[in-house]
Amino acid sequence: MHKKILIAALILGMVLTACGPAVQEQTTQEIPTEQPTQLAATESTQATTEPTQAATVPDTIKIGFVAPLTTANALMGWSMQQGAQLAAQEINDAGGINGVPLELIIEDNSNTADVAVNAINRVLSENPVALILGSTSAQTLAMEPIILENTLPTIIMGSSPSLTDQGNPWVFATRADDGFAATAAVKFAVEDLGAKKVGIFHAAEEFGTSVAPIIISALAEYGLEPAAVVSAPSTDKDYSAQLLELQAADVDVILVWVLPAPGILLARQMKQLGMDTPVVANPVFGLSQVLVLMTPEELAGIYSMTDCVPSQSTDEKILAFVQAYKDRTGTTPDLFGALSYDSVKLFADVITQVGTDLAAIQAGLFAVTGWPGVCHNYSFDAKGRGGYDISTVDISTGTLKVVGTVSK
Amino acid sequence: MTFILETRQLCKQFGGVHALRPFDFKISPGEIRALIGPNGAGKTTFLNLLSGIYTPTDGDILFKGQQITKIKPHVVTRLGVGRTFQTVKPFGKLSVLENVMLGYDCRAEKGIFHILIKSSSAKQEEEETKEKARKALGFVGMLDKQNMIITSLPYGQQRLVDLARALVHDPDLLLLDEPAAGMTRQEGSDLVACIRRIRDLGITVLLVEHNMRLVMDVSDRITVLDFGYLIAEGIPEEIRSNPKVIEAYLGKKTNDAIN
Amino acid sequence: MQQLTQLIVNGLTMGCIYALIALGFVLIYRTVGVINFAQGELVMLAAYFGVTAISIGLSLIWAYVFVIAAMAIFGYLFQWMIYYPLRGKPFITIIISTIGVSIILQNLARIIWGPAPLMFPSFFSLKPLNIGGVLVQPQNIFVFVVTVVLFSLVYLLLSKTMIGHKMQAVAQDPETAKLMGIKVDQVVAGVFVLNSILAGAAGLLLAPIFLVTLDMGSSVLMKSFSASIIGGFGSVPGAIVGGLFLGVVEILGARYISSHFKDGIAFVVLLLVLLIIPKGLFGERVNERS
Amino acid sequence: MGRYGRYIPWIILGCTILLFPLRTSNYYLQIACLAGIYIILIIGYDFILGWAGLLSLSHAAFYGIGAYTSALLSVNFSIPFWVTLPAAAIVAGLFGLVVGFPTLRLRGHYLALGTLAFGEIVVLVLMRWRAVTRGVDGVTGIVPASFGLFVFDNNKSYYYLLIFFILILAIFARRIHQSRFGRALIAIRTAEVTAEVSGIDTNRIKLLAFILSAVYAGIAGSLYAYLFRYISPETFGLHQSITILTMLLIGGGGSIGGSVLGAILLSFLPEWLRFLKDYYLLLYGVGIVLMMAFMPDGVIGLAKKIISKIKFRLPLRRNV
Repeated sequence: MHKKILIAALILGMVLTACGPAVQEQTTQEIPTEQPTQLAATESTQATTEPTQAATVPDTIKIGFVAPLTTANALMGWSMQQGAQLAAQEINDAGGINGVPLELIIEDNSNTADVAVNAINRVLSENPVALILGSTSAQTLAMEPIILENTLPTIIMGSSPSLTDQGNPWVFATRADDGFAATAAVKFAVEDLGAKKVGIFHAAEEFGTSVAPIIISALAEYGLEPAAVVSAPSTDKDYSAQLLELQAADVDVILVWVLPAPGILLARQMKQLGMDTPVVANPVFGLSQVLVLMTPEELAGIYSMTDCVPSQSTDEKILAFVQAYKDRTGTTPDLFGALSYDSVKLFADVITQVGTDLAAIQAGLFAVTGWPGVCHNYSFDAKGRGGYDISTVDISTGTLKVVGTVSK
Repeated sequence: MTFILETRQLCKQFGGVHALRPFDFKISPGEIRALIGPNGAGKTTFLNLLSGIYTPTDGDILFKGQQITKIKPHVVTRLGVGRTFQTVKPFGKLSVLENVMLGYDCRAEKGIFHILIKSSSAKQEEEETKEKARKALGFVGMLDKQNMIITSLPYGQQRLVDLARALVHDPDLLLLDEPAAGMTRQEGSDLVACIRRIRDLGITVLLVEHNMRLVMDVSDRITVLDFGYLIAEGIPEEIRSNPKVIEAYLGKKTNDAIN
Repeated sequence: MQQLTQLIVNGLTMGCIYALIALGFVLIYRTVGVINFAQGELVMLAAYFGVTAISIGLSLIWAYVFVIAAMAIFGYLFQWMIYYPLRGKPFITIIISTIGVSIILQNLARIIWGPAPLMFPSFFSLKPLNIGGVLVQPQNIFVFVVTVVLFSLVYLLLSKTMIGHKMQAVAQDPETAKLMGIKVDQVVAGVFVLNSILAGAAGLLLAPIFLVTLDMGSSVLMKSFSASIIGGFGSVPGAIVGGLFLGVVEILGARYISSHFKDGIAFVVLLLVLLIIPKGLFGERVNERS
Repeated sequence: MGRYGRYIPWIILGCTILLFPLRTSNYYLQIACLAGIYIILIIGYDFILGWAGLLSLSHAAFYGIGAYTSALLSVNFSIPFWVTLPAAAIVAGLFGLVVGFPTLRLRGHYLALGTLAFGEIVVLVLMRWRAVTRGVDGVTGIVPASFGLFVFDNNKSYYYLLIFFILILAIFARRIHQSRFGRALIAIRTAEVTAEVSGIDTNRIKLLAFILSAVYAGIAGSLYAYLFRYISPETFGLHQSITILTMLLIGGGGSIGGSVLGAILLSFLPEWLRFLKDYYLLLYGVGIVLMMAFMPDGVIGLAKKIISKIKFRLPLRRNV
């Protein structure tokens, strides 16, 4: 028996020593870049008001990027990665940030909270000065304590209100929260489409479920109650039970909060069941990968609430971005590509002005007013939310036609 | 209570197959009884019914005057029935001693919390179990092998360990399913001595066996089954000369000849 | 009433899909006593093969042929590289290996074809047929017909042909089968190829309905498991009955109880069946091997 | 080797483990902490899989039940760590009893799928029963574990806390393995009928193994909740049960050493592979397949084989 344990001990020792060199590698790599950040960290705790440039100029300025690059939300993560890399490339082509090249530290979160925490720690071991998260709310919430502990200015692309309600001053969101989007959707449904009996169809996962009560309270503002609320897990493929329930409730508009593939199937199955009720959805139908898969019949009567439609812009700068993104990826940029692009550019701008001090970057972000990005004009409120524009797009023609915009 | 074990109209069917026809069986305390019969006669079925592995289709089993007809095997064991198997399945990961200790574990009372905190009473109990197991191993003459891994022993010795396991919890009735199978001649005659010593401890023995020399040698009485029917019962001399028995064996041309 | 009929029709379609996926691992289970956790990924892989076939310019018919051929080869490779080295090992070791394969295939597909959903055409138009007020997709009828045909063929193969008897023998006891002169390895390889082809058929049939996505197989895998257990594990008729039963129960439950618990319905039914009639509706049980 | 020679590897190992946090980054420390939690989970799972030989796929559900018990008690009622931890163990154990009692009648694949169904139902309840579990949003604001005045609010201190729990639970597990319960479990796995006829109440022992594994999972869940201080239902789904199963099989079932190695190896492996970027999960899958092909008895099994090959005397004797 003792031998057995001895063997186990030896192997354990081997395993631990196997990670030993990796650790060493880590520390030797860290040494040159460690000093400035540590300096910055101590300064930030003292809450210095005057931003000081770090004593030594680092080789690169590192921005962490954690997104679901594999598993269920890989499509979203892919767009985000493309947008961020495009921005970084443009910045470096133009000579970097004050002459220092920008480096993105990209890690996958496998769409689970445990891996997300590993990913952020992995990123942190490279000493980044800022972080961009393209994760779902559950993963972001799991990472928030670490962000707070490391006082790392972080831009998230999540729209769940809980993300910015944690009282974490280091988290900035580039999108309006779901409350804002839901209110805009309800407003459009009731005021423009004349809805009287509203049905709600949401994804059974966190992002859909948390929106349902917000929509219901927004409806209450108009003295309405939802005629039916149904949900479906994103792994589900057949929605006829839900749709027939909505049909039985005789709804005149359906508010939809789902992921891309379910969105397409939903639109298709509605038509297959002979339902032509108008749909007002979350940004899902603003994604180019979704539109190309839908037939004209399926597109009819569908509206999507989206943060921005870069391809429909008349602004030259935005069109240039659309072109560059197309050249890079072969697809039109969607909301997530644009937000991610903006996040990198925004960090770069702020760092150019205030340097790499973490507290200074935080202050810099709070000071941003009307910063023009390709998706929004950003100004962050006390909670760290920015980018309060929501456009309603009509996709009936297969392109995104903006039919209304709500701003704050 | 004149009989330690009694069955009344005990029968077992598998689907439509009668493995055991209604069977009345009685065995007195202190007896060594052999149950013989050609392959498929229903002997092992009968043992399985007695030890609770099978539930009878009909009939009763009384052990020391108590109904044990639909009782689970481990309860039957605890009531005082020991059992060995035709093919030994030793617990390969365990040592010889532990294999035997297992048979006495049903007598242990200290629960899991005692074990977690290694209480002195739990330790004492474990010691007692070990002592019992060593005694049983000594009884079958295997004490010197106690720390071996059981699968490293020859087959005959594994059977002896199995016997010790069946004996360790002090049963009143011991069921032996072909105890001599796979044993050498020497081991077989040792076994006969061993079975007699078991009886001398006051344990009733019921054995199913193909080795006729051993059966004739050791048993007080013999019961013969064929196709689920009882065909004869009596002392070895009677059975040896019973024409029905001879026919059952020789007529079937089985390998087991009566000598 | 009309809605009820509509629900049942749609439930039956989903049921066919559960049954189709269940059929493959019922076969594998019968022959080698292992649950194949990569079954969903086989279905997905077939659909992506189909997309590739269309994109290189094959017509739909030839795309079908291409996919079935590719899946047959893949099934053989799967058996040769994954199952064969592990044969005779405890079933749980092989299960872990199939889990590994499912991770590999998921990520391989993501790297090759990207994370975006893709389209695979159908022989039929998307226009539903109106049959007495109930709307039915031509593709769904096609799925139903093919499912019934495949089930009948597999049933006949298993129960009426020599190959089927050999498979039965291998399933019951591979050692004895070997002694009887059956080339066990060949039979096993054949079963894997057949399984792979069935998964391929499922993938081709589902792709036009479900879109081609990375999770198209795995997302219904657990339901298919449940379906096969409900029907009676290891039984071919059980798989289709279990699948159809589950499809209908699930859709009715989602409609008349609550859609918020739709995913749980399958598992509640599964637990109830296991606890009340553990042998399933078609109590044909293959001996457990461990 | 001298009289104390055999302790040398132990001392080296102990020092490595104890000094590990001082030499490493927070990144590795976090993985080590998570690996520690997996060690507890897998030692517990080993009771049911490695020892009793039963394939259960609901282990993640008990893990989740433990995590939620602790988290909700902490957040709703401000109950301290040293109360919520045993509470988690007890609640998970009770669920183990309630689930194990009916499902353990099932065998083989049937048991696997029955427990799988239970696990999926638990996750669904965690997601949908908003009023109690806070639904899909998860539970935030779990206060750090503390003992007396000492607060375990960073990975370094938590690492040592975990080592403490791992040691205690591993010792408990070892005592059970070497007791009559361990014997009974081995007996049930090798020959159930013989075990029964030897007087072992197999149903009771199996249930006990199931409850024990649930209790270990409950404790692991509680420790998880205090490590992350945020929990959400998705963590406790089927994929987690499968991860646990894989870890045990890769490490090698039936031994504490195997549990420990499996947990550590599979916690670190995907992270080590991160440098492969897009390909890392692909390679992880390949790794699992290869490990199963070349060491079907797990790392422990392979190690034994190698050692016996180089003419080391295999332990033919088992010290009782």
